[in-house]
Amino acid sequence: MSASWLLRRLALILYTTFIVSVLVFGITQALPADAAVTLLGENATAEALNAIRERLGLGDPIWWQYLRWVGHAATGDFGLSMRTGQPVGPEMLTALGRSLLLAVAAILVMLVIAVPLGMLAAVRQGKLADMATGLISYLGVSFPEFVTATLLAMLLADTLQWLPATGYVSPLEDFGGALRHLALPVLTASLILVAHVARMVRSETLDVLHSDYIRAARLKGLPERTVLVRHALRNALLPVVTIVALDVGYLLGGIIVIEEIFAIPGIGRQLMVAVTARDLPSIQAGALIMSATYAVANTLADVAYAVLDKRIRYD
Amino acid sequence: MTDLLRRLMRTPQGAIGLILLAVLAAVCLFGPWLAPHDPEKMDFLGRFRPLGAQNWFGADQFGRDVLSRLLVGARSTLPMALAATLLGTVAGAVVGTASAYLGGRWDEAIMRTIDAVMAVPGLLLALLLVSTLGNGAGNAMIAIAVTFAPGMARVTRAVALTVRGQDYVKSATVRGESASWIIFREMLPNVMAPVVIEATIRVSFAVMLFATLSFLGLGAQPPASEWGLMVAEARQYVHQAPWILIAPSLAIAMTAIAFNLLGDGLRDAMNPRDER
Amino acid sequence: MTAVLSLRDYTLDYLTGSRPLRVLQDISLDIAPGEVLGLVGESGSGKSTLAWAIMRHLPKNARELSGTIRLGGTDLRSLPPRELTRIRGRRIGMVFQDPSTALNPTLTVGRQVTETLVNNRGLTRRAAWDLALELLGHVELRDPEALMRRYPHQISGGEKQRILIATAFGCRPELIVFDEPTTALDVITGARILDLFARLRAETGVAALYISHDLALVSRVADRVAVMKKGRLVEEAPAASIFARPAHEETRKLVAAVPRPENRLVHDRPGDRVLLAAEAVSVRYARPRLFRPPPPPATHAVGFDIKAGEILGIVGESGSGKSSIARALTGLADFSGGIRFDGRPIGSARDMDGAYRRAVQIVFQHPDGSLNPRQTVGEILSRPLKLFGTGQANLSAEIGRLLEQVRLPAAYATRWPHQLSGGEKQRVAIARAFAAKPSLVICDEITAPLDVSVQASIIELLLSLRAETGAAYLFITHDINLIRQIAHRIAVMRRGELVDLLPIDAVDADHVHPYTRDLMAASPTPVG
Amino acid sequence: QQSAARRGGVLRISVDQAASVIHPLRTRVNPEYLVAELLYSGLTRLAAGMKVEPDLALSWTPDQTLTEWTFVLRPGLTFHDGSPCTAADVVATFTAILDPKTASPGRTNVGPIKEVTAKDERTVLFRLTSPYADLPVALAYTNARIVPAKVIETDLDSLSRSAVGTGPFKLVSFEPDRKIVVERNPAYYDPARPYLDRVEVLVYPDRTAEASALISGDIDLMLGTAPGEYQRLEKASGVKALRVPSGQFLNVNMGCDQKPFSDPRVRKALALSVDREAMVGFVAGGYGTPGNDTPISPAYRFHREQPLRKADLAQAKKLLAEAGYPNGVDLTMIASDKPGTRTELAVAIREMAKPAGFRIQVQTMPHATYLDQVWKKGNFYVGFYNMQATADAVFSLLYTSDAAWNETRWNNKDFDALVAEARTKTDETERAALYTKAQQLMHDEVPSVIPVFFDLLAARRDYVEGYDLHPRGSVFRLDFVSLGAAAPKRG
Ligand SMILES: Nc1ncnc2c1ncn2[C@@H]1O[C@H](COP(=O)(O)OP(=O)(O)OP(=O)(O)O)[C@@H](O)[C@H]1O
Ligand SMILES: Nc1ncnc2c1ncn2[C@@H]1O[C@H](COP(=O)(O)OP(=O)(O)OP(=O)(O)O)[C@@H](O)[C@H]1O
Ligand SMILES: [Mg+2]
Ligand SMILES: [Mg+2]
Repeated sequence: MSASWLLRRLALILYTTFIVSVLVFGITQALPADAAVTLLGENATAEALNAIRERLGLGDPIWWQYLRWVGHAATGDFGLSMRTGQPVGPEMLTALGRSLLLAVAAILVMLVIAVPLGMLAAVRQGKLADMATGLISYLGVSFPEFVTATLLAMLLADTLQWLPATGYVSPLEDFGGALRHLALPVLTASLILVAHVARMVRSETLDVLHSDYIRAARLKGLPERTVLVRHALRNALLPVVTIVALDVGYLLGGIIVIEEIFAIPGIGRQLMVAVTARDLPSIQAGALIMSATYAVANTLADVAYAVLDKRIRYD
Repeated sequence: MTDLLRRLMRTPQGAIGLILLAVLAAVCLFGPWLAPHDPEKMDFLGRFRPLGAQNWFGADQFGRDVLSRLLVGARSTLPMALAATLLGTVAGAVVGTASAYLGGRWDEAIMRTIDAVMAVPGLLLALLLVSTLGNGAGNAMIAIAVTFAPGMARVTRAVALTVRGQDYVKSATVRGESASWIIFREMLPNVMAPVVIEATIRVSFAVMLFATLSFLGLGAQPPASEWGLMVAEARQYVHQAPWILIAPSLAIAMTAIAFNLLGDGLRDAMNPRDER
Repeated sequence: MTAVLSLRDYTLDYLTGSRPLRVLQDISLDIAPGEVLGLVGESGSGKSTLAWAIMRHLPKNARELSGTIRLGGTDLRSLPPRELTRIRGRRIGMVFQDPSTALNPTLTVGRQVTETLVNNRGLTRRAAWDLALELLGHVELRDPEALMRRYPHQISGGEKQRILIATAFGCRPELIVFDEPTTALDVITGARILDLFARLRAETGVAALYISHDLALVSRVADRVAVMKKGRLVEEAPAASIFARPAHEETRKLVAAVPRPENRLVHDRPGDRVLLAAEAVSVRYARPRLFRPPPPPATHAVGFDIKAGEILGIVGESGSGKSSIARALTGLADFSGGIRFDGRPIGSARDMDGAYRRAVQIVFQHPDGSLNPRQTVGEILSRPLKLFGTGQANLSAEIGRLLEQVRLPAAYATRWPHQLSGGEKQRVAIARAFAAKPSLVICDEITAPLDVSVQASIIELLLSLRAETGAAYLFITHDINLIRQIAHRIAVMRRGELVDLLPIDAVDADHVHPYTRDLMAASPTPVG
Repeated sequence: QQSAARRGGVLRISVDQAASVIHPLRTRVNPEYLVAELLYSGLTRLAAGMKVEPDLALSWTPDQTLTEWTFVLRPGLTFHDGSPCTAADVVATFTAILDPKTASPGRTNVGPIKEVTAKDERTVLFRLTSPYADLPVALAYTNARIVPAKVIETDLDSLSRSAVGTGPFKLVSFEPDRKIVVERNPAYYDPARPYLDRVEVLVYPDRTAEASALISGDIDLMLGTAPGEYQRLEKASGVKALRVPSGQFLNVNMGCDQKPFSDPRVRKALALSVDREAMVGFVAGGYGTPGNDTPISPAYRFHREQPLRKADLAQAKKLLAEAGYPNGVDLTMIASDKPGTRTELAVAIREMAKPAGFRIQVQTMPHATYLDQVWKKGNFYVGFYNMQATADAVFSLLYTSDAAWNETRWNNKDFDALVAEARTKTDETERAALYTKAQQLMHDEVPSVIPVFFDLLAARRDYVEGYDLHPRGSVFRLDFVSLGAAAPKRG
């Protein structure tokens, strides 16, 4: 991994962010119902609308609005939320923090479940264990997340009363409480991902097990355990790194519904609220922060991959 | 083709998947005739009627027969999900193949742009698009197709890169074929196999995304009995009448499982491994 | 003296879609201690299957019908998997064709070698490491210490194959099975590996089964040779005599097909008109980047000319830029320098107009890859015909004519590529090239993947097509014996540079480049 | 009750959507009203039974014509920052509310105010454009909260981020989408109240999850809930489910100035095809009162007893035919997605009106799009309104020709006159007579179909004392709430 590779990746993150900014800005411009109307709701008067539009600069040409926004965003100033009047940047970063907490926890839980499951299925290919793990993982992906969330909450919170049903507690305020409150959403999110990753681990392990070097290892007379542990496991797990990075993206923005049900004001949900309220600064800042995070996660995954797999050299 | 079908039926996943899909297809085709009741007929006295002889799968908050709604709703659920996937797949496949063919800077530019689109999470992108285009199943379909396309483009490109290295593509280049001939006639047919597998698995994502969009109030329009919408509407009654949530959830799950099984089966059937 | 390996009446089927495919039929053979048995036969005759059967590592769809396989006193067929693990590596070793896939890409070479030694010879880690160093040093690998700390992708194919062979011998097995261990390597490296094999064998006295379809090679390394045809052993005789006095018709067929340099197949002389001239052509794959020195070009200012109707051979080590030249001439690779075609200058791929494209055709090495699997033979042939001006009306007639030209039945037009054998595919590819009525056909190792008899028929076809159309050939190959049969001149390449450009009768002269001499020397003397 | 109330404790109250606006003049939804009520006071406030009671004002007197009202403030009022609250602040506040640029929803709801002046430190004079008997009630409007004059002069928008009020609580922290915390204002004008040390307002976007949180004791009180959850809450132990009939309603607005609704027979046909009893079941889960196409529910003071309009499909069909639609009529009814009951009403009406010849297509849309494109513009859509404090407030908000939100464009001169005349009367029976006529007129002409009034539903933990669910929906009076001995101790 050379410095110039890293530089290039950084440039690519910037490029990605730029494209996203254009994309998101474009879409927000096309959103029907302008923010001023939404903001004032049923109390909009012509004067009030004009006052707000003027304040927000909504009357300027679009390219100018875009440039102004990019200019400010570059200095970290994403403007004030139209909805709450609070500065958008800090608000979205706080939300991102919550989402990342959820994402990291969910990924850890998911890996702990999915990797052994996938390996087991591969080693016992075609046997009962394979079928069983397959079924479990199918069930995970086969229900809409709001159903999974509802059913889990009904079971673990309402009926068994093991866990608090909902709500977000900051780990800085109350660590134990935060863990307990995170348990259900993390479980829901990881159940959805388990299938994906377990299947990946299974097929990668199978591929590796059928590769020539595993065959060669067996023909060299190595015991099966050595073949599995030393030769197969590591190679099979490599691609999982990439998948995990993709899942970060999903966990940041794809679990709006989980965040909504469990009352976690994460970035996905905040964006959803912003879209509903046509709160353009929030949409733009949120989408941008989110995709930058995603790009960074992918870069980190690439770096991790190269560290783990000596074949890969980035230059 | 028949050979593939035979191999598919020989894998357990493929066989179960195909059977489930056949059932679903039958429901799509004949649902309205199979339905014992009018799916939109309200019955004040039958609100939340539990499963029983009168309503096999119970009745919902309007006293409508859940089974009938499921049977009729299959039509507005499955073809939509299929169409969205198809649209996204075709668009993605063309872009991915073209990107692989063009190579160099073009490839770089296209792929980085696709990365950027993928950096906006699918649900959010769909949300923005539907908010822009307006509610409704048709727009939800387009939105889902758009969110699928970049991923499909990536998958396709990976395959297309190896195809591009094949000598038959080179020989087409050498005899001076046009880019569109090479992309559409030489390369695309040869990248379809893995793309089809990927697509079958994505159908279940599409069903899920539709359901989620409906949950967020952006998908199908009531009183349609689109399954996702049914689940979404039923959620608030889950403590009162769980079956109106569970019945459509199971239908969705069955669809998802069927397509996933089919995808897994296809994967095994299409690249037979050297089994030792 | 009891045999190390002994097979009796061994028969094996593969279960395929419709009915079982008989692959081995009543195979009986013995290998004595210290003996090398060569196994030859045309492609698909069942050689590899036999090797896998001995290694007890058969595909799931294999069905053993009868027979015994004994290693020393052990009946291999009745061994449970646990016992087999203890036999493999310790008592039988195996070396594959492609060294690049036999090593785990994520573990260092040293680790993989020592692991094997620890496991099979019961050594400690330290002792195994020291032994490994010794073994690698022994097979003339420079700086084994450093080599062992590298990963497989950091060493060359030849080095990998040496390491694998050294490890196999290092485990002191009774028998080693070699399945075409040198076909993935260039001739010079391959020859070096053969020397190594001979030396190690002499030193250790290990018995071996050596599979190849290269008769010359087998006759060099084996004590006895067995010939296989469609799953049966048809002849078995000492290596010294078998090809000189082949008894079975199959053996005779194989021997007859072996190219012999003294047996010139081309007798005419080309005209004086220069058809195409390459002027200082350099191909560079990597684009220049910021902050880094540019990588060396794949070919460096290569210049040569081809006369109308001439056959120009290009030979040289692997990676020397032969294919790159072919790519440059066909516009598949960007190049600097220039090409002059029929007096017209061509500076880049963009200058290659319809006339040029039509005149210069290429046939690729792998017939599997060069035919689009989603198009029928007819469709494949119709494209160039249409592109180069054949009307819709006489399309099918033209296709028929082309197929006939390459000696294929006209009915093949409706076949799909996967319904053809390797040789037939290559004929279709040739037909496609000739559809354009070219004046120059570039052949990039088109005979390499084919077995000798098929190879011979393809060469015959090319020559007769040349007689019909007067096309010139740029013939790239590793097979020196073959090229000496047909080429008018030979270009020798090494590390991107053209080191020699000689008339065919001058290749054995004294003034040639040392590399050319090495190359000629490394080429095995034809058998028979 | 007041003497028994225990002081201290932290109350956790849940709301179902973010209180994103804490600017008291601009609040629009119940959670925001709640926060504003905790932090600010008005001149008057609503007590149980829609009675008006003094808040910052001690007393008020109208002149003979009901066009000049004098309000006297309590002595020694201070804002949270310690500065005194005087008549000048009241004047500045109302001037700001009436300024269209402020975009306060209160502008059209605080009464026909022409001018506000300060007579002295504690006396404020309201001059009205027309007589208005309900002014003290109107001044209790959710947005009529007194803010300091100097904030108005310097930076009114700063109230979106901080709070300077005279309310019983002071703002501690504000995270609109998660949690808002307020603490007792020691300088509140009533030294006895509030009883609570702190109130935490928590946002639970999902109603099912919210109910679960109450049942598990994570929260003590919820602002409101849905029928499905209500049943569960009723059964839960340690929880007291709360219910009060209200004037909150859903209506189907019809553009009375456009075809086909310009013909009253079409409107009446639609009204006649609705089974109101069933509708209470369908959209209110049974927790509601059937409506008679006037916005005055039995929870209002001047409600007129009147036999319920029965569904009569034959008559409906006939009317439709008479209006020129013998083969029925095709319509698109728009329902925004918030609240979800809008859609349910639309779906139910669609089915009920089908036999009468109405072929209705339901179209839902995000609320934002609805506000932009349909609201006050559309021809056929579902509206949703909270109960207002008085009959006059509803009528002049929605149905008079000059109503701020005249969605139906019914523009009936007789109706306008009746409402206007009722404003000038103080005599209860006279007003009742006028409002009865007005309701009758609406019932006959059906500018909008109002099939159902909702009961407000909520729940609290057993130990929460002194909380009464207020039918207005936007009145909370948490300064009267205290925690019983069984309440959990929270830091
Ligand atoms: N797993 C399998 N299932 C079915 N048929 C197979 C299988 N493996 C090989 N075959 C067929 O069995 C025959 C013998 O194959 P084998 O690989 O042993 O040939 P070979 O002599 O090694 O050929 P080559 O010289 O090309 O390596 C061929 O016709 C081949 O197509
Ligand atoms: N597409 C490519 N990108 C980068 N480098 C390449 C590419 N193709 C070939 N090379 C490099 O260029 C050099 C010349 O390759 P070329 O294929 O021309 O060799 P060759 O003489 O045909 O070898 P062989 O006998 O193995 O076919 C090699 O070092 C090779 O690694
Ligand atoms: Mg073989
Ligand atoms: Mg080459």
